[in-house]
Amino acid sequence: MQRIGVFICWCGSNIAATVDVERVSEAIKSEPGVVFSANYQYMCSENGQQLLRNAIKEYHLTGVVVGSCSPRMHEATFRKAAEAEGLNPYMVEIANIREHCSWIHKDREEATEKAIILVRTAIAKVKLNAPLTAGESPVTKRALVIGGGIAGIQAALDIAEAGFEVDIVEKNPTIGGRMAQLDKTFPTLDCAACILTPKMVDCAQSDKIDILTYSEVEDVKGFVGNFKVKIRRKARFVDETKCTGCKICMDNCPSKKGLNEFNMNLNNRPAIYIPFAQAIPNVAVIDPEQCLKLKSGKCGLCQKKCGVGAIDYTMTDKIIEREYGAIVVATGFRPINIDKFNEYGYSENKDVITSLELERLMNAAGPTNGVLLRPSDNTHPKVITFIQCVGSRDLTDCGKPYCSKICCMYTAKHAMLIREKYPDTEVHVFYIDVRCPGKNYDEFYRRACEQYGVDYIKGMVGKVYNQNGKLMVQGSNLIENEQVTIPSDLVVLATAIEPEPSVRKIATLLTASIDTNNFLTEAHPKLKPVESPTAGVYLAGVCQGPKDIPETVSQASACAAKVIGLLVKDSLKTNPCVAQSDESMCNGCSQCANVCAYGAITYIDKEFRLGGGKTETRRVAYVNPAVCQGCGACTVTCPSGAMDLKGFASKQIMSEVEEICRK
Amino acid sequence: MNKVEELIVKRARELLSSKEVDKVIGWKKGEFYFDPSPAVFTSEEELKDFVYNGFCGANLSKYLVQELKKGGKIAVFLKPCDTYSFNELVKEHRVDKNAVKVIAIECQGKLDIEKIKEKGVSAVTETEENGEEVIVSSLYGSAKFRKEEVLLEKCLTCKSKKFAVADETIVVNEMKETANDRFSGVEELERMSEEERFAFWKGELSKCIRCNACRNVCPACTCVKCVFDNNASGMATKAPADTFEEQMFHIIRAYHVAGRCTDCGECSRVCPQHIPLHLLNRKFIKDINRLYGDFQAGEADEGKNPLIEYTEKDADPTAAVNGEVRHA
Amino acid sequence: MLKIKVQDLNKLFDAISEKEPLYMPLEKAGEANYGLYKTGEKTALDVLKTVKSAKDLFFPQSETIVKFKTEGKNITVEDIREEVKPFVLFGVKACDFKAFEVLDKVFLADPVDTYYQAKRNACTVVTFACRRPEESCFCKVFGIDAANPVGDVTIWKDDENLYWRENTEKGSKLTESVRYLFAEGGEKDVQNQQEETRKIIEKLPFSSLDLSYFENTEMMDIFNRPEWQKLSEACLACGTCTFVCPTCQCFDIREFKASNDQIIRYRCWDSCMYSDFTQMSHGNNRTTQMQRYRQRFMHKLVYYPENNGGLFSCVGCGRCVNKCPQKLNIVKVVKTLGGKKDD
Amino acid sequence: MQEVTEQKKEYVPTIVAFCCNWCSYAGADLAGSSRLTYPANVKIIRVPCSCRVNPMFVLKAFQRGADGVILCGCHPGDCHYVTGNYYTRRRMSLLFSFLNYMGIEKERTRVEWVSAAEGAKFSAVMNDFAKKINELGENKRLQDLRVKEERDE
Repeated sequence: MQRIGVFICWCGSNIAATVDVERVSEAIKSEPGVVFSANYQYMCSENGQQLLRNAIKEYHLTGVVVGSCSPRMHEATFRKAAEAEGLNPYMVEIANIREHCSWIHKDREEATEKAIILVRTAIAKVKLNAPLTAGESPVTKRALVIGGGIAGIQAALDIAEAGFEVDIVEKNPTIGGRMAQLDKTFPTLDCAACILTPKMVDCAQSDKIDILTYSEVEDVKGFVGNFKVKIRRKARFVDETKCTGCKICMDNCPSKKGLNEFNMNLNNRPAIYIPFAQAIPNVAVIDPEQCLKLKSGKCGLCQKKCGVGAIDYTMTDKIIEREYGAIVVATGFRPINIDKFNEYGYSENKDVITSLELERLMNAAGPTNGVLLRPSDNTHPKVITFIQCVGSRDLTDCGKPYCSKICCMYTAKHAMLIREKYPDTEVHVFYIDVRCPGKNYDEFYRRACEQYGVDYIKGMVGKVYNQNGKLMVQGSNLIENEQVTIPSDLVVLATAIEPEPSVRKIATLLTASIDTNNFLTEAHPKLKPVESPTAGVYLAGVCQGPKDIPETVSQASACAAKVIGLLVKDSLKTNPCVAQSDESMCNGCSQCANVCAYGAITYIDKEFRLGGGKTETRRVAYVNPAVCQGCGACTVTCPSGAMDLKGFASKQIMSEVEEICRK
Repeated sequence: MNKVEELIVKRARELLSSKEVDKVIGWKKGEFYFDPSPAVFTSEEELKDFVYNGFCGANLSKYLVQELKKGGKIAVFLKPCDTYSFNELVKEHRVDKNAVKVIAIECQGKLDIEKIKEKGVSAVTETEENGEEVIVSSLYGSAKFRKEEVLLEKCLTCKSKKFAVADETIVVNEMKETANDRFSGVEELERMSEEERFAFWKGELSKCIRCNACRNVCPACTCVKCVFDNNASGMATKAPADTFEEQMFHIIRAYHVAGRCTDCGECSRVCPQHIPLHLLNRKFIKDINRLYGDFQAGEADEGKNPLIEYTEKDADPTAAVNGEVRHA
Repeated sequence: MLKIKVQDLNKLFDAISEKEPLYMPLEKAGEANYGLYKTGEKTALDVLKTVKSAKDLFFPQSETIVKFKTEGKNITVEDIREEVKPFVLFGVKACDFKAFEVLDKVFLADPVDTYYQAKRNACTVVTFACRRPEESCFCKVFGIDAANPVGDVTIWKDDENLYWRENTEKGSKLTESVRYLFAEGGEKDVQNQQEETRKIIEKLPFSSLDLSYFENTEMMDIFNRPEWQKLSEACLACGTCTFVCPTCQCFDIREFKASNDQIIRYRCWDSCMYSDFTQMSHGNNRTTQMQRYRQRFMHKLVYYPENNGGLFSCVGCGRCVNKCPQKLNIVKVVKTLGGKKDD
Repeated sequence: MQEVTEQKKEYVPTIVAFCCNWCSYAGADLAGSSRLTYPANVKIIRVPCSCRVNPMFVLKAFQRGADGVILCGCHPGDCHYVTGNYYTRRRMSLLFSFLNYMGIEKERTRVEWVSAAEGAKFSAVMNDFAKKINELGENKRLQDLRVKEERDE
């Protein structure tokens, strides 16, 4: 006979104000199987947990139901408390009478009735609970970092620092990411390259870090502690181990009309190239779409000129397979496509540029060697107008509903730098709001306004059009309540950022969830901001949400801490709520394996006794409990009901249904 | 003896005498002309009772499951529609195709003795098929029917005369595909109002005696233990104690074979109360075709059925139920 | 003897059903089965064989026997038996009527099954003589005269009239209540019909079925006959034969949780063809379909007669002959085993 | 007329909502913490994924007297278990279409995708569903009369 204890939490007044907790615990007392029923102000408090523990001891409880807040909040708390008293933690069920009851219903009578039903439902379930024990699985002591931007670099360095091996997989020919493209960084105005490139070099020099550039994750199998990852090493056509980065090939390449992606396509590069001077690895790569030899078989100049024989036109993509215990996703971002924003005339006017393009135009290593010249005629712009929130906080189909977070600050930075370098330049900024929370951020913005005389205009821009060679920026000034038109030489759009699109594929491979804006979802928005819901997968940088460099670096280091915490363990406890096949009923039809997203189900031939001394060998399903994630897809596919899910067994759910429908 | 039967028996004899197979699954003559039963033949002597006539409607594929367990190589005679069931059984690892020789045989549609009896002809002694006509001889003389009048439901709306699998074939006369639309019955119901449909099914299902013939004859129902027999399933029922149980049994039965049902029509053939069970299975088939593209279970002996498959662009349930969407 | 024009039959049914519930063959969704007659209902008196037999009326497919109610932690047993009001069962064929005798020996033997008994006692049975038996019929083999069944009232029907003969006190009471609808006469017509029917019966292919093997052979010899294996190999293990059979009387007792504090214990037909039929806590003593198949026919032809003075528990209605999905049936068993008697 | 409305008021339909742990259950939690109300006759059963919901659970609910059954899962493409809700989508499309074919009112069954961030949507969906079920009233076509009898006693 089951001995169930029921504990109703007041949650201060959160529950007790709407639900008559006394009545609930009184009503529950007469339920068959219930031997103890009480209510308490805060069940999650030390005293509340002690109440629970005492009752387990005193009443020899075999099952516990706590009527409280969502199980997503405190299920683990109460399970732990029960475990401490020797009760199997999976004999504890939560009735959610706060989020699903007291907080949404106003009528006390109605809410109390519902609370009673919800608690009874949990009792019905717990009666069918079985004690579950977690299994163990070993941990591969190596981490994978996907993305070689500042987030990936920082995470890799921190993990390596702790003594674990780590691989960085970067799809571009060099690590460095977006930060490498930046000129200066806010709010200190130090040069991005100066602070980034030493970290890149550290990566290259670390004996724990293996940098796999020009590579992409192709397939991920396995689970926390035991990932098996296939990585595609794209054909570079240059032997990484031989190339010295001397650039002779680049000088000799006849096909020089390639768009220079690193410079935001503002100038050209040869078909064989090194993206930028400080690239890591400092190794050339051939663009197969552009290379004459690869396209037509005629040329081969670079091979002839290469002193070390690094060029190999026959190179093909290679797939390598490695094992990891943890994965950090740091796939970064890109500016959104703004072709659709006709009002700003980006595609018609060369002198309407994005902020990232401006970064390149101001960078000493950029297309103009750091001299600010406008693209149309290479002259100094005298009037520059910045437009904020282009595509951010935009509810139309063209833009993004979220705030890109970094634009206010980088625009202030741009404005300040221009005013500093070219004091004769007039700088206007159209903004909706200026958002500068952060250490020294608001001060930075105020300096732009007050010290550097940047003209901030609160209002939106309706139109940018070309009139006699001038870009007319027509907008509203909400403070003066007037329409203004500013004839400008250069217009800079603070373009929204979005997750690098390749993240979708990676999310699918990792079974990590993604939100409607393609940002990866963290396991908990507040309490687990760097974990993905998939165990062993962590998130760093903009792939999880818009953020600036300091935040990205913090998150990357947090990821590293999590990864290190995981990799120091020799084995992991596995989730015991996994599928299990009742072999006596299994037909071996293979339908379950077909729907398993984790490849957790295999088949074995098993001998069964039929009675009368006869036996029969049947093919039956076997679920690997370390691989199974417990979704239950297989349980519904199984026609005979042989497949069931521990912790969410069919009988338990049906029992819940029965109880809920009890009127 | 008809020509096809002659060839079949001859082939069975060869296979058994040459020991190429250990047993042959076919049909054995009954008390009358019209009641042959499925049977396993292990000797040439037994073959004297072998029969293949217009009343051999039974789908023999499912017998392979039990017979293969006993060991040995088996030759089985399968009509076109039965070959699809065979493939599904192979796909679900219920049958090892290497242990089976599939001899695909001609079928011009099988006859329904009850329909013939309803026409007032009893004591049938022989039937002869002549194109679109069937001549039924009985102790009381002979009668001529249009084939359509006396065919089994499943043959009236035969899905295909193609063999989905065949190690050998025995076909003497050309098999013509039927022009009848097998989904017209479903469509007719779909056109009704919810109330009318409910009344229709209530009338039909209230006849159910839960004899389980539909389930037990179904080649897709090969569970070691059916949920309805499993007291631990929470769904076990033995007799329709309530109209809900009739509904539930038939909903779950049809759902469990959805995507796997080849539309062999055996369920409707064997129902002692003549419940049009094929209309349940065909609704699933029709919806699957509409929502996920044409799919014929059993066309191949590998691949995924539509319920263990998906595309990112599948219709949402509300739109699917409202009939607003169609597979592109 | 009384008679009534066939066109006035609905008046008769209305008259009976006005006084007492009337159960008779009705056509629903194309099939004839016994059901409660209501005015305007489509009757199916002329159908030779209803799909289910008439046993449903005394031994329904599913029947609540007791209820349990829990209150808090207490449980009470609720006896739901009520007095069964008199009712009329109309149109029962000779074979089905004979089947009542088979069932009575099971259900009315000590300890009496009160659920069955109550319904049996409350019922006035109107039997209906067969006019055109068909090839699957073999009631003659069991000594049944299809042309002259008994019951409380016997009726015959031809194209013009329905003829009515009361046999018992219950029958007289029923006759009295509807007497005004009838005219006298018809003896001759009935006699002619009976003669003709009997002639047809003589000619039926199964009428000469020989059961002597089962009467004269040692039980274990029959049990051990190797033919059982072949006989049963096409059996699907469905329950069609048992559920259409007028004499099969096995049931299972199950429980249904109607609400959290209410449990219904009911019985429902069970079939010895089902794999869980003899499931016990230690396991199952019949593990193959051959064993289950053998059980059914051993019971009909050997065990039951052994316990009941030689009365076979088959009445030759031929429903299983018609309804078995794979055309297995008792006739094939009798012929296969009885045809080759062991020396 | 008065009588009819009064009768309707008396009958409180039972609505069972199966919510996946990762999105919809969390969405319901968010609705709660945002104090977005919906009728109390909507009661939630937590399942790890919408793909855990067996058609038998849906039928069980109707048997026990549910008047409406709704399944909520992550948006297609966002399933915590990658593909779970894709299977749900097919299964329930076919099942619900089939139930409707059997004459069960199509409004009694529904699938909605509610993310963890969509507390407002959860509340809106439940309000709407409860309203529709209220309009339909008691489910008379797919229920076990034995259960009903005991309940009505």
